[in-house]
Amino acid sequence: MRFGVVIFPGTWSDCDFHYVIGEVLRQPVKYIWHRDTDLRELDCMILPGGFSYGDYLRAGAIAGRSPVVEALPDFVARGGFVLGSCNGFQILCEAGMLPGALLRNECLQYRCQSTSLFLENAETPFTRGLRPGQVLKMPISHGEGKYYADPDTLRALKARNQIVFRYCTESGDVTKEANPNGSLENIGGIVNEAGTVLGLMPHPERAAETAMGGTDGLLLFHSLIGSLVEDGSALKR
Amino acid sequence: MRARVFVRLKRGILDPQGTAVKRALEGLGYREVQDLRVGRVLEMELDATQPDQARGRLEEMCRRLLANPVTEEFTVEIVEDGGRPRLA
Amino acid sequence: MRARVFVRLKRGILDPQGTAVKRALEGLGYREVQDLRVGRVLEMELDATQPDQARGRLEEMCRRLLANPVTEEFTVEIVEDGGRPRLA
Amino acid sequence: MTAADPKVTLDLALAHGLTAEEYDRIIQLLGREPTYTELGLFSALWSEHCAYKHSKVFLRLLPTKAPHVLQGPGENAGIVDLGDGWALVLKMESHNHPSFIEPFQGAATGVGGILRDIFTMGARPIATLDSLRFGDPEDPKTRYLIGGVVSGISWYGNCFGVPNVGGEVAFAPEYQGNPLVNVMCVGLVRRDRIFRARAEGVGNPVFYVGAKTGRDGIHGATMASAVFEEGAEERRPTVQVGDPFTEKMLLEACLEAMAGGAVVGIQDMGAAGLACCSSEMPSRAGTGMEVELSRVPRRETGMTPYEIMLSESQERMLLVVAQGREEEVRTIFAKWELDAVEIGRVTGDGLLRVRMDGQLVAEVAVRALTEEAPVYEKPTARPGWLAALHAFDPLSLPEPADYEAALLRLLAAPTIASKQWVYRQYDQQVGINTLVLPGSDAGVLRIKGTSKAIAVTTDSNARHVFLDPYQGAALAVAEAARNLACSGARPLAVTDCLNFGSPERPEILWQFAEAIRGISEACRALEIPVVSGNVSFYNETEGEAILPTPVIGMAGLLEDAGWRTTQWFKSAGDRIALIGPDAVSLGGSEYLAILDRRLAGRPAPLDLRVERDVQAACRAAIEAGLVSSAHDAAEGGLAVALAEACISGPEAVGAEVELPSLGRHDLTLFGEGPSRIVVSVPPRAQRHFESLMGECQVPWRFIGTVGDERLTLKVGGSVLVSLSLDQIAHAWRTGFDRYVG
Ligand SMILES: Nc1ncnc2c1ncn2[C@@H]1O[C@H](COP(=O)(O)OP(=O)(O)O)[C@@H](O)[C@H]1O
Ligand SMILES: [Mg+2]
Repeated sequence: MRFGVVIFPGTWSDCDFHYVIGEVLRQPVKYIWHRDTDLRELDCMILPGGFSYGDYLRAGAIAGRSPVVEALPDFVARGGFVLGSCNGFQILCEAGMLPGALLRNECLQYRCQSTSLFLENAETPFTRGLRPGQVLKMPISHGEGKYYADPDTLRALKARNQIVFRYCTESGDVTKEANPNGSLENIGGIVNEAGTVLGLMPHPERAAETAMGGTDGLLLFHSLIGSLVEDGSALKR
Repeated sequence: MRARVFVRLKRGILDPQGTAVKRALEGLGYREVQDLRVGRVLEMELDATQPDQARGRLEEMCRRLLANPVTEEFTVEIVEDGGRPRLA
Repeated sequence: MRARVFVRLKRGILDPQGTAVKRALEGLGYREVQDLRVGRVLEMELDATQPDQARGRLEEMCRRLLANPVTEEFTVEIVEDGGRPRLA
Repeated sequence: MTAADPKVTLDLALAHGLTAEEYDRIIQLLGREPTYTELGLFSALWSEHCAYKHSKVFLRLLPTKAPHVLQGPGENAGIVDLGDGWALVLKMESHNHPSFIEPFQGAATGVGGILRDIFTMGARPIATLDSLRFGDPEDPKTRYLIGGVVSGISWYGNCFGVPNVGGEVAFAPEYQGNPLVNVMCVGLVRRDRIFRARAEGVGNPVFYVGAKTGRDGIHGATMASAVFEEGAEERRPTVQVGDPFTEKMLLEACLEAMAGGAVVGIQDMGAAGLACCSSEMPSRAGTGMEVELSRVPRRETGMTPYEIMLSESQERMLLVVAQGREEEVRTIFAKWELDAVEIGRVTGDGLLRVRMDGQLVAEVAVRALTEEAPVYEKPTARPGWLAALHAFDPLSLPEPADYEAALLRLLAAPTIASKQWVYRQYDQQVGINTLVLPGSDAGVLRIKGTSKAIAVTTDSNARHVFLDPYQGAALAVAEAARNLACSGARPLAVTDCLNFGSPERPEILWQFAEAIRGISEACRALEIPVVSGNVSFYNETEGEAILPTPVIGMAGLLEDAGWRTTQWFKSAGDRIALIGPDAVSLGGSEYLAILDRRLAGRPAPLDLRVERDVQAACRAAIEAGLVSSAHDAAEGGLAVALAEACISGPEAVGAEVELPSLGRHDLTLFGEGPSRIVVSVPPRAQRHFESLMGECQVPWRFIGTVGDERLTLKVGGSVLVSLSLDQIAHAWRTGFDRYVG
């Protein structure tokens, strides 16, 4: 599976994703500059964490209007996958590719810590092969990760099973205490209707090696790579 | 021409920052503050001469970039050179 | 009584946020923006009846908490109930 | 000279902080009166900050050489060899005064400055650490300062994308009017890709790159001069505001330009901005430089040559570019949306020549500004106050009635309690190298593509330095090295940040001189070179100096990243051993500070040979795989170290310990002494551990066993402390937050 890791001015998880995909997963991967719009050679686009354009104005706002992001709907329509983590999730929401928005953490402070995630939806290409209700451990690192959507949108998200992760305790209870940023209903990650665009605040690339404290982040990639093979490399371009 | 764009959280969306500021003011003895919300204001100098046209452009900027339609609402004010603001 | 407090960076102080937003607007084709600075606006509902007294209290709040005297300056606007703003 | 410039007089020179003798010397060096711009240059470059005029004679004592040192003091940062083609760049800086004036921006720009010092050497920053000191934690002002400083560090580092992996936060009333904000940074560079701040190659173009110049932080002396009275508002220098986004762009652009080979030399425009770069860079290379200021990108109008030369606007660099490679540099910086403007060139005549619109405004020999800056050897005097402080015997105080209560108070003391409130606001992992996060004795980072890791720490116990600057400073070195040893690392190098009061007071200068002697002695004994550092004098308000605070930043190497060790107990059944001597004291201890609000007595003596052997023994045990945890006993003594080992890890675990009596129980539990490490040894390794300790010839003994839900401390068979893990964890976890939350 061929991955593209997008670099916006101010992105900083680009190298980490590149390393995990290339060195840990041994998959083909290349960097994509934010002005590039030719995504033909790629199967999955990664929008990494960071502070694109300093996150000045709103997190992800300026990057959400960049050429590469404007090329994503086409890419997705042709069968491509998109994974946005942290700033990448903020960008996808800002660009309207995922519903809702990410607001400043309720505690008004930045938070870098380990979190547990309750897997709600095990049917997306990113989570296929996992158990619904499985608890994954991945760290967060953000100041604006409080997910918000209006009641109608939330209802629609639930109806279509678009909520993928909720913050939970280590034992899998979705409680207020387990919510690190005040997210609506503990939401930590969602997908688009087709399930091919995943946005999540946690950092799967920081949970991809035992030395880094865990490998749960790899599960998303394994699932994604697996689903592609299962589907018989079904990317249509 | 000078203009101001106000961007604020929609009513109904919690504003923890506003709450924190209000509480801090209370702590200092300013109990008259009943409700407080924090927003952004962008003050600009525009190269434009037609207020109405400028306003149209500003509203477009807001829709395209300056405000997030999911969470925010905006108002645009034009301050004609040296003049008083005209509310939207 | 409604009031607005504007807090903005003093002139001469670098406003990285304003610079980034201006550049982003340029990128979207809005070249008429000559200068852009980003500030905060605090919109409040006050339990007060005397505009001048309220203004005095607001200015005090600004000096004590709402504005950072080293880097920021402020202006206070009182919007009498339903009325138009009165500039400071 | 431009028309608007004021006339240069002795008074104006004095207002710039120069002395009458220094002003005479300037006239002598120039052979004429300086122009206004030249006066600005001299005042900046001959300032304490740039010229180290009061500290230079003492700093010469520091050991700076070792076979693995690739760059010692004198550049923007020091460099040591890591093997496998990699080198580590390290440096620490203070931003104390700016952080007091504006805590958020002051601390943020402090981070920005130290990052530039690292990447100007060609390295990618891989970690920062922050060493902080504040006044009385009960004071609301302190809370405001901590909040601002921590969020400033958090904002800049997180936005830039560098993990914070350690630091310290301590409190003492002496910092009330003068908090300390010291930030350390380490970076990685290929050994053969190191860049230096040298203007080599006559004819090479000089490029200004990065953010635009404003009137930020221009030498405060400008304000003192009467000439600016009318229009003073506009001319007033403004606080420096950081822009971590631009810094990140600057990093990427600089590294890209360096990788391509177009860059000959590079220096960051930090203190004294362009003035500093345009004289220091040619001075190091024995060349000269000429610059045309009208080409400097500015964000304000009407700036004078004086202002442009002295502006301290952030996120800017000066580059010397290989002739013919100009376009390459422009293209790279344009890609990162940054200015890159040719403003001058390297000359061969040893002069700095500054023009504005073609008109000459300064012409000075670069050496006059740099090498020939004054150096003083001012008088030192042992402070009279020490004798009375040393005469105090802590054992003249009554023993505490309740040892459990005393331990809980210590664990909840803000200097000892968990600093999670601080570091959870910092990104700790970006770069995916962090093997040991903040919360253990040192941060540990892997070096990708090798089996190696580095460990980093900052340490200083200023109370000990105050009571005995020589030994206290040596102790800071010993403690830093011990923290590395506990983490499994061998120390490679020191970067220091020496925070003191006014050197013009003989007592303060004595503290400084003694501290340098202590650092030197300890570094020699432990064989650790000092490769970079920073001196921050004049940390006082209204004649009240801070505690002398020489902060030691240290980096060490683990040949095998698998050796990394954390401070917390892991498994029930492990035996607990104490390596190290019994010499402890309550003099200058945390116990005395918290329970008696007193700073007095004599700290326990430091034996550097024992220290070295204890550290070697700890490392040997770690490398042989014989210990599950290692933690040094510092503030709060053995009782606190044991409690931390129980509760600071991901899962709390109890311990039952029988301590050897050292006299009174408060001394046994809370006495502080150097060279002591608590380790836990799995049963399978016990025999091997015993024989290894024998070979190492260090004092050591088993003192207890890991397990259970309580911490039990016994002395001479009687139980002094028996607390549930919840009790001690609660005290330790909430102790800091209650002042800031
Ligand atoms: N300002 C800070 N920034 C980051 N980490 C910190 C800070 N202060 C303390 N820590 C972390 O908390 C832990 C305990 O600190 P401290 O008690 O000073 O340790 P030690 O005495 O072993 O040096 C260390 O891991 C340290 O890195
Ligand atoms: Mg320690």
